Amino acid sequence: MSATATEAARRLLTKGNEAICLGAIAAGCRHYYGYPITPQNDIPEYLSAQLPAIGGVFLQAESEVATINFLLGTAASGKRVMTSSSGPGISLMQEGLSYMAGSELPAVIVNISRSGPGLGGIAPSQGDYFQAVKGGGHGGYRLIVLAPHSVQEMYSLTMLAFDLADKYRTPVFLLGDAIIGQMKEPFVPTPYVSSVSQEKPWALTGCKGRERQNLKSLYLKDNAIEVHNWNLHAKYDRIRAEESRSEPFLLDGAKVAVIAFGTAARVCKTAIQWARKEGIAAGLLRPVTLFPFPEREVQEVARSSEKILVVEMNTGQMVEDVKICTPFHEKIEFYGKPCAMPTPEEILVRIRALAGRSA
Amino acid sequence: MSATATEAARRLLTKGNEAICLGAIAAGCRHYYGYPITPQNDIPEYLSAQLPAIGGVFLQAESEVATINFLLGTAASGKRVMTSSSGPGISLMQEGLSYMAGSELPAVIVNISRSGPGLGGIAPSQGDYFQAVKGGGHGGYRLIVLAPHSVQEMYSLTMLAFDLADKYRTPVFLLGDAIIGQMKEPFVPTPYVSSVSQEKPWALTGCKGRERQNLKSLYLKDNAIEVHNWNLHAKYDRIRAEESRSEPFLLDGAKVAVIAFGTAARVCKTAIQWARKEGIAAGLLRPVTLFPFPEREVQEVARSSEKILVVEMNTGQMVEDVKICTPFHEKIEFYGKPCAMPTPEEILVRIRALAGRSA
Amino acid sequence: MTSDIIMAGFGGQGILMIGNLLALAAMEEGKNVTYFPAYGVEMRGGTANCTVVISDEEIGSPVVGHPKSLLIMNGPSLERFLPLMAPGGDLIINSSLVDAAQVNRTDVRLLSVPADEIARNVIGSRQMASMVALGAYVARTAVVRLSTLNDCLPKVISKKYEKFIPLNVNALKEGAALAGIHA
Amino acid sequence: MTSDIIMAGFGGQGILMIGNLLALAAMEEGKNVTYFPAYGVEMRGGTANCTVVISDEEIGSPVVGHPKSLLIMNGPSLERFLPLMAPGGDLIINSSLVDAAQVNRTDVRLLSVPADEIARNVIGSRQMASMVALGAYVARTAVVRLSTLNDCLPKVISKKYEKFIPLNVNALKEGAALAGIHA
Amino acid sequence: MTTETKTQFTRVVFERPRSLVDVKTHFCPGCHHGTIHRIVAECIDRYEVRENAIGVACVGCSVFLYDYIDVDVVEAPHGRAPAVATGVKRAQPDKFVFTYQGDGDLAAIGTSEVIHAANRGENLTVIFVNNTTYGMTGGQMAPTTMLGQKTSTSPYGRDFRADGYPIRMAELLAGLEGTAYSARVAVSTPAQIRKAKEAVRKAFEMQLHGMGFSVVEFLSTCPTNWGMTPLDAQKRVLGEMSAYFPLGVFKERKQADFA
Amino acid sequence: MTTETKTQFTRVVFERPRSLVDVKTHFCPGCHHGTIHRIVAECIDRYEVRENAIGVACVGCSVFLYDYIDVDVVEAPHGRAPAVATGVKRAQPDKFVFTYQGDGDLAAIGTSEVIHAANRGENLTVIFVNNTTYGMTGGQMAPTTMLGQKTSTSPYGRDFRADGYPIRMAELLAGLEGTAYSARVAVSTPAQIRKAKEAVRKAFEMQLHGMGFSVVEFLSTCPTNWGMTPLDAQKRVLGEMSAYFPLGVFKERKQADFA
Amino acid sequence: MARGGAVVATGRIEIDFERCKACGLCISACPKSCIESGERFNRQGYAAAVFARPDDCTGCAICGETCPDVCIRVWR
Amino acid sequence: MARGGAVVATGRIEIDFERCKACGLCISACPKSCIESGERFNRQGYAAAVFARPDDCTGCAICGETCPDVCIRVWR
Ligand SMILES: Cc1ncc(C[n+]2csc(CCOP(=O)(O)OP(=O)(O)O)c2C)c(N)n1
Ligand SMILES: Cc1ncc(C[n+]2csc(CCOP(=O)(O)OP(=O)(O)O)c2C)c(N)n1
Ligand code: SF4
Ligand code: SF4
Ligand code: SF4
Ligand code: SF4
Ligand code: SF4
Ligand code: SF4
Ligand SMILES: [Mg+2]
Ligand SMILES: [Mg+2]
Repeated sequence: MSATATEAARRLLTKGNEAICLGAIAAGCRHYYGYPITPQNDIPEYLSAQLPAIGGVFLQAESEVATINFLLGTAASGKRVMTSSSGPGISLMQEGLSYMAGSELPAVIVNISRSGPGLGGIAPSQGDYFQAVKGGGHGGYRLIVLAPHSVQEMYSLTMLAFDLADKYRTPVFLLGDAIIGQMKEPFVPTPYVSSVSQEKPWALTGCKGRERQNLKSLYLKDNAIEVHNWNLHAKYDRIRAEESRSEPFLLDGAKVAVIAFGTAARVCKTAIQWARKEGIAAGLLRPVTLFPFPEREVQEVARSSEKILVVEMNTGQMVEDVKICTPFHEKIEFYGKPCAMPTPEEILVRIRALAGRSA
Repeated sequence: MSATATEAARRLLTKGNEAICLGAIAAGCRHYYGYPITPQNDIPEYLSAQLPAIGGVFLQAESEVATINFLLGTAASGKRVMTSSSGPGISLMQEGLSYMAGSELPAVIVNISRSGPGLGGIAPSQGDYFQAVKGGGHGGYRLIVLAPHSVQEMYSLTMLAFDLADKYRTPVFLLGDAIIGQMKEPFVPTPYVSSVSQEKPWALTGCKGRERQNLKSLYLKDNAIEVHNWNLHAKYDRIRAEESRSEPFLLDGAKVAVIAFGTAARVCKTAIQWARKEGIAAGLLRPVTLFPFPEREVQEVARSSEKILVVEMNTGQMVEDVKICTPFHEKIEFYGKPCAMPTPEEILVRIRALAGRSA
Repeated sequence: MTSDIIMAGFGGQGILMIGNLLALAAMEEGKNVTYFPAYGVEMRGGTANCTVVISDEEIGSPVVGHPKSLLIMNGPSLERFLPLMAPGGDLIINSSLVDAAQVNRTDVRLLSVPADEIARNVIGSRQMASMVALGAYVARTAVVRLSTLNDCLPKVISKKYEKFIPLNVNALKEGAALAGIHA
Repeated sequence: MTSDIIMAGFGGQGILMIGNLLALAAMEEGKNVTYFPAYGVEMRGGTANCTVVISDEEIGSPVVGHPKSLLIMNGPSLERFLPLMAPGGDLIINSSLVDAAQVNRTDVRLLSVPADEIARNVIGSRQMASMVALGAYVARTAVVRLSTLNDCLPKVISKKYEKFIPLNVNALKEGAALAGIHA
Repeated sequence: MTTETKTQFTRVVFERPRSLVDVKTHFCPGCHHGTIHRIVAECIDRYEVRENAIGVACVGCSVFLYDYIDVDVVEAPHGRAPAVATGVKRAQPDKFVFTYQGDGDLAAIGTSEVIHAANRGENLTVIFVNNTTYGMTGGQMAPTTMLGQKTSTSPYGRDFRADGYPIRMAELLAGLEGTAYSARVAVSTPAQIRKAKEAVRKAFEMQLHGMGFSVVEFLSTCPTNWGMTPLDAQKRVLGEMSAYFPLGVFKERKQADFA
Repeated sequence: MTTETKTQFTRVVFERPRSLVDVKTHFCPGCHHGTIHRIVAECIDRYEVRENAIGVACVGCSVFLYDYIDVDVVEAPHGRAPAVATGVKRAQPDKFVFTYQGDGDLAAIGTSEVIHAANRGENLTVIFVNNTTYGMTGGQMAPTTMLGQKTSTSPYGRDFRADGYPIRMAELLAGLEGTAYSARVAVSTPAQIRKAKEAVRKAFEMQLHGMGFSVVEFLSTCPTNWGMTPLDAQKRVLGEMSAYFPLGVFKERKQADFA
Repeated sequence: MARGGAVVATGRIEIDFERCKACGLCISACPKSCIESGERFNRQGYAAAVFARPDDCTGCAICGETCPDVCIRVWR
Repeated sequence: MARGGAVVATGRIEIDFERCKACGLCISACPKSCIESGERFNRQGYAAAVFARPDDCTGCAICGETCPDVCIRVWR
């Protein structure tokens, strides 16, 4: 949609990584900790300049292990806090994330993902889907995972991430990639409106006027840990029921339904527009929340369409969640492009094939 | 099966954790690094006494982060090497594991898992299934995951783990739990027979008489990292095709098929024996390899049986892989007992219900 | 036939040692057996317990929710495990430290053994109390032969303490005697 | 209508700056636009490049495999990007550093701009070379209005260097002139 | 006569401090963790920071800090207490923040976190309990284990050729600019207990005056894993341990750098 | 005349060492990484360990060690080179093992690994390049960044109140028992380059004689991220950097403990 | 009816029977040897220490300071 | 035909034109100021340094030792 004049006036040409910073500040986040890693350095660099100016705290940690534990301490203090990193750094945070999930501490963790495994490369990738969505740490916890696909969403989903973190007392992942992090495009800095209470009676602020309290993940007595696990599970079910989000794009009457998230979804939109021009009934379902996965929407799309094309910038991860949602496995095709951005042309070729057109 | 007299003579009453040590030594592993954590301390304690005596190296690291990188260095040297840990320690190894997967370095990592998330507790658990099977680190690699369910298998699967690690140049996980690690039962120390070559021309031993070589996971030029990811993917497909293992137990004509691994499967066997005595056609499929997941066997069971009961000592993880294998989602029921061992009674109740018997 | 037992007491009373011995004996007699000790922080605060399951069939769970038998060497352990015990089971208590009056169940077969006294006064070493209790349990249930236990002693007692084997044999015998059967 | 361009040269030639300026102008004219800079180690070794996509529709990929246009400020960049260029596109080269003879394709519309010379001799600052080239590109393709570029200059030039804005305006004008059109 | 004495002496001269919760601890008989907990509680009372304090528990035998010390407590992953404490202090600079860590926790897995907290001069206090072993997990070798000491993972005794040397953390941390106070104490004699209290008081005062990072290393016992009676364990502290780990104050900042 | 001179002088008195691969590096103009690579290569040649050596590359601007030094090289995760090197050395005690690490790599994320490798007295050599910033990632603040230094994450200059103090690793490591040799050098003048070579030779000899852990800290330049000309960058090393990070030998073991 | 002991005693202690872990540290710490290891086992299974010679107690509180389990209260 | 310069020169260097990154360190290091920054750009885009005054070269190799990119070879 080409922008209206009035909107145009308010648009800013902004880098995805910077939009995250603006969203965090708008949402009241005043504490950021991090450790440098490409391709997300714009975030600490921007916040190291901005936060002190507004009475916030920017602190560079000695490592990502320290970073996630700084977050744990600040979250336990009842303050909104964020970090950002990429591949290797996120892996180093897994123990801390598991502790935060177990201690039910809210925080926002941004992964501007790059190529792996290992040092891999700085090329964009969606190879960290499993790690983010299935929980890379021990103990089978789940994190809410949001997948922005535009600079606008880098801003708005960051604000949402803080609300969901507080609402469910859980760490929330923002899963972007090098493309969406590094690119600039116009976006509108909409005001932050929140329905979520930021009251945190559980926060540790000293026991003046009340009994002492603690925040922990250790449950040794009897079957306390079993109970705790079921409580967490119930919370995850609540999240599944209430927080799943997705964007349908030209889905009405689509015979070929593409399912893709984040940057990959951008490219798919172009390919689908081209396909429609060729008279192919193609559409896109874009999961905005990866956990909770938009199960109902995927089920419906799987039922109503003839073919499903799952497109990911990896060798096949979200496609498993699609199969978990629906028994129509035979409809599902996968197109993967690990560590690189697929072109609309490549995707159009697959769409044509699934639509029974010769390429 | 009650043991024969001759076999009885050779049986040893041994702790699961110690059987792992015996398997490793039998397989020629002479390097062990680790950091203490309950419930696997018997392993470093046993090996710190035994390895030096046979010219091996036992070294306690300052952390699990250091541990996994000691492994990386020794694996790069072409030597068989092992570590063991649990929950939090395994989480700290995720970055290193991702590097080893990316650098294609063989090693054996034992997770005698405990309860999570976070510090959780030392009660037995299967809550680390996702972490082990989907890859807790970044970059979407896969590790071979073996799940022993007896002291005998703690021994034999450890030997297999070293062979698979070398055969596919990949880290291999042995996923046990506190029960199987701490219990003693009779086992027979069968001799180590291997078909796998231990020739490692890729090992770094100094470049005397050849060009220098390196071991790395960084691929920056052009689309080298994309190619590398597809190569890894092809390897994982080979592993899927050639290495999936499972144990069928009373499956013939089973109307109710239970799917469970490790310790949970032991209990299920008892429950199934009781069910059979009650005339219920129940059986068990026990995945021995969690990755590769025994897809064909699960598909067949899902097809041939009327009901599937997935039993796990968590709130539901492997059940997702079952759904990925088969479209018969409506047949699938889940019974979870996080951080505790289900009793045969509990499972029998579910089997009866699925068999249409009133409890 | 499957039998199981939970043994519990203070650390230092030799609970894990007698559990191990029982499991070994069962193995020697060609049975399937599992031995599961309490581990980790559970050991802190000076209590110890273990579970032994003996069967002719493949053994599923090495842990039992409702043990058929209990061997209880101290007061706290009685409180913790008695409520779990299956009806009709055998309950052996060390009456030197456990007040039989506290056994508030009538659906179990109680055997009171003044293990500490016997150990101190008859065997000559308080360390032998748990062996006395094991002797009584085995004699009462015949789950393994007393002679097999004797044969297995060298496997659980380190060379260093070899000289105490006769004491252990004695302790088992005295315990068995108390169960009204003579090995 | 969608247009895209890859701009490339040495670091320090102001490649990212002119890309940014073009993107801003496009936004000001109400178009959809994406700007994607090379980042990370790619920047090491002193080369820089960026991609700008301008369209009336929602823009999918901010990265293009086969650019419709190229703005090339140095030799190595020509070698790297020319082969990728889409047939029929506009190729602007800085002929001061790039040998036009090396343009081995006949299916593109070449515009040679002696950007360094003009910058040095006409504008009076070698820094202005990339502005000259941008002026030429915009005049050639009319993707945005030259006046919009001028209006946007203050947004990309920090207060500190405000005084150089006239120089930039000049550079854009001279570049445009070379494209045979007068702003 | 009991009644007699009861009435005779009525002034309490020693009892449990207010901030020490009145419950049975899980510590083994004779374990100095109990004594050190008490000393910390006494200092919390003395400076009346109980309602203003946030403690950070480590993973080790002292993991139950929140059950024993009557203040708000957050649990840190093994070794990360100084990082968690940094997160707390940066969010609440006006609160009194301390960690309580074992030697495996601080000198092994937590090396980096404590060194950088000290180097940053984080204004918090670290109570460091060195018992030359991993107590909670069953007495494995620690970086602080003495040469020749047999542990469950150094069955032949620690050999510097294979395992290196016992690390002296109080001295190492004293060498960092950001450290305001670093001392090593013990609690094996009444006199040592008095000195230990002084050290903890100094450390608390450093934080209360915004001087920066303060740490007190306690030489402690682990009778259970040392395989010693509590009394012999104390003798070991007074003997070989103090010989290698000298007691004393290694750094004491007189005034804040920015004063 | 060219021909004349050509024939006139025929004895090569300076050229690329054998172990330095003859390729263009990715280093920025004037970056001392190039000089330090050359010095390491020269010492490898001098002790003829090329065919017997295993290098451990870190993550930083020197990540491509395997492209530049003609020996077997294994890549370590960021900061973990000393741990990886430990794994190599324990598996192949007869090989010559060295790491090459930046200051972000060694003094920040890798603090624990280098300290414990040193404390264990691992018989390996660490080449440590301190350019007071994270070069590869674009010049962020490092633990070694000077007070007041402006970096991309300390835009107002490093302030010890918030970020603490530049950490002196050579001195810190010298304080550990297991360290056989620790020195700090620079390569901003011909004289310094000579001294630097001596230090690396000493470090290599320590390993060759089984004396334990050896480390040489180089004060290096990052003209790109310092926003300076290569010449000014060298001046900074000679000036404020050397003032805070004194050059010299901080520890030199004369004979192996177990000799 | 004052006894010899009662006269010299200048202090008094009380040992929490159930809390005591019989570590024995107070016993060896007391300069007046007022404390002895007991016979009776508490519910934790320890033979708690006993205040055996109250008449010699000076109320110096060394025992209290020494007890890791803070089982001892001291009066003067 | 010996020139004044040729006589005093006791050494000679060669600068690898394509490798040079024009950092200028050799230029300021040379005690005889034999090296100058050049005009021509190499394929990396740098105006490589040039051996401008060979006649003054002593072959001291300071330039070679100084060059981070090891572009200089020195003869005597
Ligand atoms: C990441 C991780 N690794 C290992 C452990 C297991 N663990 C629990 S406590 C502990 C060490 C305890 O020793 P110390 O810190 O000296 O405390 P102490 O018990 O001796 O007081 C270890 C290794 C863990 N909980 N987390
Ligand atoms: C776990 C992890 N965190 C962060 C990074 C990103 N990273 C790459 S190099 C580097 C630091 C480089 O600085 P330094 O070690 O000083 O080397 P230099 O480039 O300055 O020579 C960082 C933070 C990474 N690769 N891995
Ligand atoms: S194990 Fe050691 S440190 Fe832990 S409580 Fe017991 S004695 Fe104290
Ligand atoms: S960024 Fe700095 S350290 Fe890295 S190569 Fe360039 S100058 Fe050297
Ligand atoms: S107060 Fe002093 S004299 Fe009295 S019992 Fe205690 S230590 Fe002994
Ligand atoms: S010191 Fe305390 S615990 Fe120990 S014996 Fe005395 S009273 Fe009992
Ligand atoms: S060798 Fe010496 S004199 Fe000759 S150019 Fe090099 S530095 Fe100058
Ligand atoms: S030092 Fe080397 S790179 Fe630098 S200008 Fe001289 S020759 Fe060129
Ligand atoms: Mg300890
Ligand atoms: Mg650096």
